Parts: sequence; structure tokens; C-alpha cells
Amino acid sequence: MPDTLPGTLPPRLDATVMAMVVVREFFDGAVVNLGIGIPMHCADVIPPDREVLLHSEHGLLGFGPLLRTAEGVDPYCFIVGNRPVQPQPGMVYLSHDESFSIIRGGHIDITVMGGMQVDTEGNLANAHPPGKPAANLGGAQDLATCAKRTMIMMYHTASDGSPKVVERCTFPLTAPRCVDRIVTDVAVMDLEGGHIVLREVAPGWTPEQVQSITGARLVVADDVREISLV
Amino acid sequence: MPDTLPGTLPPRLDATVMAMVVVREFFDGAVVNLGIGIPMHCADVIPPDREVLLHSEHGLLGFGPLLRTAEGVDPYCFIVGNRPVQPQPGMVYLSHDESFSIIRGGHIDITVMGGMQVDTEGNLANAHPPGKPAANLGGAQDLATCAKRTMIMMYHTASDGSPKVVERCTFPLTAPRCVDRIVTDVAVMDLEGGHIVLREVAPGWTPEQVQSITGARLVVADDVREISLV
Amino acid sequence: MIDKTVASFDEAVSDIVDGAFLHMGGFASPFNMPSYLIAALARSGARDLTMTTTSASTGPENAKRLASALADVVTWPQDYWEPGLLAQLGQIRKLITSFPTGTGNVVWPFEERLNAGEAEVEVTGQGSLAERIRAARAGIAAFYTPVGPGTVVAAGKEIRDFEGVPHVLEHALHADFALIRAWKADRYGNLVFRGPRTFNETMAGAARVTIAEVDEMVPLGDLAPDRIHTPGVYVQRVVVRPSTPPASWEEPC
Amino acid sequence: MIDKTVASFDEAVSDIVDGAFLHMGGFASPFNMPSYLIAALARSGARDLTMTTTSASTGPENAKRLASALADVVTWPQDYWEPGLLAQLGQIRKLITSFPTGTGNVVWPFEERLNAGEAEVEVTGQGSLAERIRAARAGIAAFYTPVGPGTVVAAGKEIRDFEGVPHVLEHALHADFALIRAWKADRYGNLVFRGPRTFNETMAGAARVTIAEVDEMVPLGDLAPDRIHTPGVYVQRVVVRPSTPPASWEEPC
Repeated sequence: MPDTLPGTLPPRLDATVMAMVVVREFFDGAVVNLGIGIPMHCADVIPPDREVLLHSEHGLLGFGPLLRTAEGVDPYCFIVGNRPVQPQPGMVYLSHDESFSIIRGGHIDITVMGGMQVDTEGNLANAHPPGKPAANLGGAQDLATCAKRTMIMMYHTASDGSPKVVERCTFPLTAPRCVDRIVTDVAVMDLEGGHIVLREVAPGWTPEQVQSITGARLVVADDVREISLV
Repeated sequence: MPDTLPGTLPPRLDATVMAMVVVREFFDGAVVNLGIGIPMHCADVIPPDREVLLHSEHGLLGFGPLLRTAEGVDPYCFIVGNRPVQPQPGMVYLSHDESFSIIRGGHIDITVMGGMQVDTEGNLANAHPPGKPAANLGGAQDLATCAKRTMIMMYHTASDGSPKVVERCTFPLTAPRCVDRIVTDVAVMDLEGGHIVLREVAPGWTPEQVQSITGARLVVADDVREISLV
Repeated sequence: MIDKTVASFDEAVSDIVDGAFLHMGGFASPFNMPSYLIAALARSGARDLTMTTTSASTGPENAKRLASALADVVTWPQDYWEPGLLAQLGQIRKLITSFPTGTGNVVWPFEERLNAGEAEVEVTGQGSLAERIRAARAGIAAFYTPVGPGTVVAAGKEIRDFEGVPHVLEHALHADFALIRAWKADRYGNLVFRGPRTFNETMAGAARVTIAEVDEMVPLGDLAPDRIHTPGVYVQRVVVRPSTPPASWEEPC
Repeated sequence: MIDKTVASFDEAVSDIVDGAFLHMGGFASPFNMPSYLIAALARSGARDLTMTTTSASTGPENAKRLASALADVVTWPQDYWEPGLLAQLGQIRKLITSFPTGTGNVVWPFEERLNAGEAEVEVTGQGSLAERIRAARAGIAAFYTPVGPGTVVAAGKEIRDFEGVPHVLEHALHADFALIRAWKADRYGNLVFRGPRTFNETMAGAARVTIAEVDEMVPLGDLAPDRIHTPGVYVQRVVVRPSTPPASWEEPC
């Protein structure tokens, strides 16, 4: 039920639907790293007909979804943030160095991470919030630089309404020229040759409405269409 | 019973006694790499009151002596040359890269290897015999460069009588300035500041006799003495 | 006879002096943190420490909040102390880390020290941190990685192209002491870990002295040669965690 | 569903074309050599191969002599083929290896090719060979090691001092295919080895396609997450050794 009042915008996707848009690309056998926060929703919506190996930087490969009750918890099987996850057959524990050998050696198919800013060159800023004395780089720089495909999953605008898709990042970069695709609560965009190409819009949104809350000029794809989950 | 005929020399030590001279330095807890060939004799004469961890480059740490019959053979527990060795409690299997991380990270206390030539600067040649189209470096370069102590265990002269302790190596170097001590069938010598210091002589040998079959000038230690196995 | 067991945590850290450079293992779980070594270091009062850690860590107060938020999912061990305790006590002069600060509104003790100008930080991505520590273990002086160019971590470092891609030169990090947590050990110092091995495995052997805090000491030969994660040659001291946790980190142990 | 099993060795090597660059695992024992992959490569007839190996290996005739010399100690497997077979068949154009030749009077097939000018060799110490292969697996372009300066391996390479010690710059070795031998695998390609893991573990993941020859395939979940040596993400194909050895390497398998 799109809001049709002039000057207001249609409803946005929630994190679960955003995750369903992201996981369309998780092919059977894909090795995927999910960032903490909103990307972890993807673990809950991976289609059961695909075996996707989830990787976590501290030495865990092939785990299942976050556990939200004590049932089935193995206290040694957890991800960053002390959160237990579901152990799965075929899972592997690793050292930090071997875990990053997997990342930096190009063995990750898809990395999904949050973003503070992405710009037209595919530069990514997501580690150093204003007011903090230093960046929390974590493994984001390694993943964004070395994964075969880097997807940014984020809300289209910051909590104060300012755009996060921008002409040029103003926050310190996590990694330059690394982003392949941006999935937000209103659009799917691809980085191509110095342009941000608008591929899909949330139901009820027009390309113009997406552009109106975006800080960079979007190139609207000839076949731009409504986001579908198939 | 030293031979006292003029122009002849006293008898030389055999490989077992040479090994007993070498293992005097294997302190309790020492991590030791033994080269293939004559240094492997050391494994048979390590005093039982000392725990010495033997390391082999292809990924084996903490093994026992060579097995010469089928009794007790574990076909997966072997060293270079397809020779089975005695498994020991506390033994570890490793990858090649981790095994060389042990060597190159400085975690080997003593390496004992054969030599073709050692010179006054402690340069070592032991990998490229004349007539062969290329060197067999193996792990010798890594061991000689990175072990805390490099001992060369070899016959004092080549099979044609030519000296192996020389002023300047003429064969291609395995590693420069790496040798700490040379144990031969007639002497124990230390490399010190560009000199080869004669520390011990085989029973019945005089320093002059040792010098007479050596291709470099030896500095005779003030306290030069007969080799003792204590 | 080789026996790397040390009788107490206080004894194990007794020669960690002011100004020492430490690798500190553990990350993302209370079950892989060398908590007793951290507590002993807190008791020792060693100051001006330089430390590599995955994370500066949240500190005792925030950890308590997290423990109660997760109470329905995980039973939190009461003997959990992390590097944030050392930051809170003002013992850390410098961290080399990938997570120096809390997220959102959460402020960590180390961050307070940073804001007060009483500590410094070298921020590095986790991959280069892991590789630099591994390089120390493996005798590599420096290496070129494509991770970092164009960002703050490359400032002042050499950049060189390989096949048209800029790489940054990163140097090995060799510490005085590595403090790590493992599951089982034998008297040779051979270690077996449980769960993600984090920096605990990476750091073993990357210091002059590696000290392992373990849950259990087993007889020599109990750890199969194919199952040992860290060979004992990388480990100089092993200390066993007590079966009954002390009341607080201040209690000698 | 992920299933990396390939039905036959011939199929597993079918896309290894003339001129390919291979990592070839195994060393020092008939029980860790990817013998069936080597036999399949011999049958395929792929030529002009560049290969990294610990050793050029002794070749079928010398191996037979060694087997009978050791007959009282080890029962030699009859299905043992090593890279010397490929050298004998003239399939190797270049080896990057630490042992190119036989010792004493023993002459290896590869050595004969070298002497005839029909092959070339890049001699490298085993440590730099291992580290260069591991660098490819780990995404490191190049590294500085103190091993090599002042010797033939440093010829033409950059030398730089670190803390007054000369180091040589060595580059990663990334292959088209890695051919390795493991003990057990599951359908994800997770591997467990038995005995010294040699280059078999080191090479997994250092090639576009890693092919593992294994003794046994086990159900997913049988290999405990703490026991797996090589994660399946490094492995693209797994082939199981036959329970009954063929009469010769020439028999399709």
C-alpha cells in the first residue's frame, strides 16, 4: 500500500526482506562471509535447497544460523559478539591466520557487509564513525579487497536522513574500489565503471524517488524493475 | 694403538664415535634436526637421560631412531629416504610450511648436517657435487641459516684425500657464514671471527697432524685437548 | 626431562616487566580468552605494555551487561577477564589492534584512555595483523599484501605494484611474550584447541616466550600426532586453569 | 548440494592441458604420494608441464631397487608412482624443486632430461618453496626471507637488509592445478591427513583447481571440526583410490 501523499515516500523493506534480496545470489556451494549486524539476517533466510558455507573471521567455516535460545548451544561454536551459532556437519575450526588465508587468498565467493558510505567509484567507508578516536577495521578491509564479490547491505539513508550512497566518501575509507553491489531498503545498485547503476527498486518506489534520497547521481538501468525475491 | 710409522697418521674415529661427540651438545629439551646420511647416527646415541626432540623437514617432530627391521614400523612415520623411524609419545605431524616455520622462525636449537666444504668464514658447501647439473638444496639452506647452532659432521677429507676444511669454498655455497662447529673423524673445530679454531683432536692425533690434512690454517686453541665423550 | 608446566599464573607472568611487548590471544568468546593470564598481569601491575589483540575488548562493566543480555542463551563463566581490564587499570600504553573502540554508544576502557591521551593505538586490519604475527613465527621479515593501499593503514608504508595491483609492505610483529588460551596440553607444550582457534594458535611461537593457559594437562602421548594444533616447540610455559574459580581477579592464583 | 567427488582419476586430470603449471604434493614416502593422479597424468600424455615438487624423484627403476633394499622393513605398495615417471615419459618441461638430482651415482630420469637439455630446473630451498606456495594460498604477493642471499637462489632477485641482515624477495607461486594426497575426505572436500603432511597440506588452495587423491570418503559430519587439516574451500575435486590396485599405471582408472 504505497503512500501516495505528495512529498512522502513509499514504505521501505525490512531487514529480513533485504536479506532475501541478498541471498538470491548465494549459489549452491557459495562460500560467504556475513558481517555482524544487519548482514547476519541472511543466515536465517538461505533457501534450504542450497548449501552455503558461512565463514567467520576468527576461525569458523560452515556454521548455521544464530541461536537465540539455550537449546543446541555449543559454547565453543560462536561468532563475533559472543553469539552462539548452530553447528553444522562439515564445519571446520581454524586459526586466525588460516581463516584470513581463506579471505586473502581469494577463497571467499561473496562478502556481505554493512556500510556507512559508498561512492561512485565503489569506495567503501564503514569502519570509522565520526566522534570515535580510531577505526574498527576488523576484517572488513581484507574481505572487501579480496572476496570475489563484495555486497553492501545497508539502509539507504543514515538515521539522520543523510544519504549513504554518495558522490565521494567523506569518511575514512575501509577499502577503495571494492564494492560490486549495494542492496538497501529501497534499491539494488551495481557499481560499474565509475557509475552507480540502479537495477531494482523496492515495490512502489520510482527511480526518481530513489534518486531523491541518494547523494550520488544514479544511472537508471534500461531494464530497471521492481525488486522480486525469485 | 696409534700408528707410529713416519708419514702415516693415527686411526680415525668411526661414525658412531663422531655421533657421540656431536650429541654431547644435545641438551635436555633440545630441538635438533639431523641431516640424512652420517648425522642420522646421532639418533642412535642420544643419552637416555636427555629428551631431545628430533625434527624432520617434511613435517615430523619428536621421532625416535631409524628402524632397521619391520618390528614396530608405522608406515606413516618415516623420514626422508622412505626410512621408517620409531614413533615416540609427544610426536607431532606437520605440514611442510609449518615445519619450515619451525626452522625459519628460529625454533631449532641445533642442526647437524654433512658437508663437502667448510671455509674459514663459516661458509658451507654441501649441496652441489661436481658433475651434477644442479644443486640438491633440500632444507639445508634454511637450517644452516636459521638454526640457533649449525654443526657440520663430516669426514675430514674427501674420498680422494682432498681437504674439506678449506680457506675458501670452491663449490657453490649452500649458505654463507653459517657454521658454528665442525666435528670430523679427527677433530672438533669452532668457527670464530674468521678463524677455524682447533679445540679437540682424535686420540693419538697431534694438532700438527690434523693441520697436515686440512686445507685452511687452523688456530690451535690454548686448551686444545683430546676428544673425550663425557 | 622436558616439563613446561608452571605452577601458578602469578609465576608464569612474573618476568613480564614494564614496557614489555605482548601478543594477547582470544577473541569473540569467553571460552577462548586467556583470562587467568590477564588477571595475573592485572595483579602484577606491569605497566606501559604494548599489546597486539584482535580487539581492545569491552571491559568488565560492558562484559557484565553483555552476559546478562545473553543469559538465556549462554551461561557466562564468572572467571572471564579480558584485555579491557588491563586498559581500565591503565597498564596499556599502546595497542596494535583491529577493534580499538566500542560500537554505537558503548565506550570501552581503552577508548577512554585514548580520548584522554593516555594511550595510543595502531589500527590494522585483522588479516594483516594475523599475517604479521604469523610472519614472526615463521621467520619472514616482511611481506606485500594488496590489503591496505588507499586507506589509513598504508600511511607511511612502502607501496609496490604486483601485476598492476598496489600492495603495501607489512613487517613481522615479534613480541616478548605471547599469552594464549588452549584446551589441552602435554608436558612438551603440545597444544590442542577447541572451537575457533583465533589468534591463540596464530600467536604461539611469535614471541620469545609463549605462555599457554589450558583447561587440562594430559599425559605425554595422549595427544595423537595428527591432532596436535600447536607443536610444543612454539610454547615455553603451560599453566592449568583452576577447577574452582576464585572470587575475583585480585585473588592470587 | 556440494559434492566434490569425481568418479575417476582420468576424469579428474582431463583438463590439465599441455603447458599447465602444477603443484605436485607428496615426499619421502610411498604412502603420501598422489600416485593415481600421477598415473592418470602419465596416461593423459599432457606435455610441457611446469611443476613444483619437493623432489624430482627417483623414477620407477630406482624406486624398485629402493623397495627391495627396504623389503625387510617396509612392505612397499605396488601402486606407487611418483613424478619421476612423468620425467621419464618426457612430460616435464620445467621443475621448481629442492632436489633435482639423485645422490652419489644414482641418476634420476629428470636429471637425464636436464643433462640432455630437454628440461630446465629452478632450484630453490625447501623452505622458500613451501613459503612461496603458502603465499599463493594466503594471497601474499611476495615476502622477504633471510634464506638465500649469497647463494645461487638469490641470483637476479632483490636483496634488502632488515636489521642489518640481508633478505631476498621471493614471489608467490600460484599454480593452475595442485595434485595432492590425503587420507580421508568428505563431500565438501574437507581433508584429514595421516603422517607428515608434507606439501600435500601446503599446496591445497594454492592453485586454481586443487585435486585430492584420498584413501577414503566419509559421510559429511564424520570429520570433527577440530580435526580437519584442510578446509574444503581449498579443494575443488576429490578422487578415491581403488581398493584393488591395477596391474600397471597404464590401466585406465
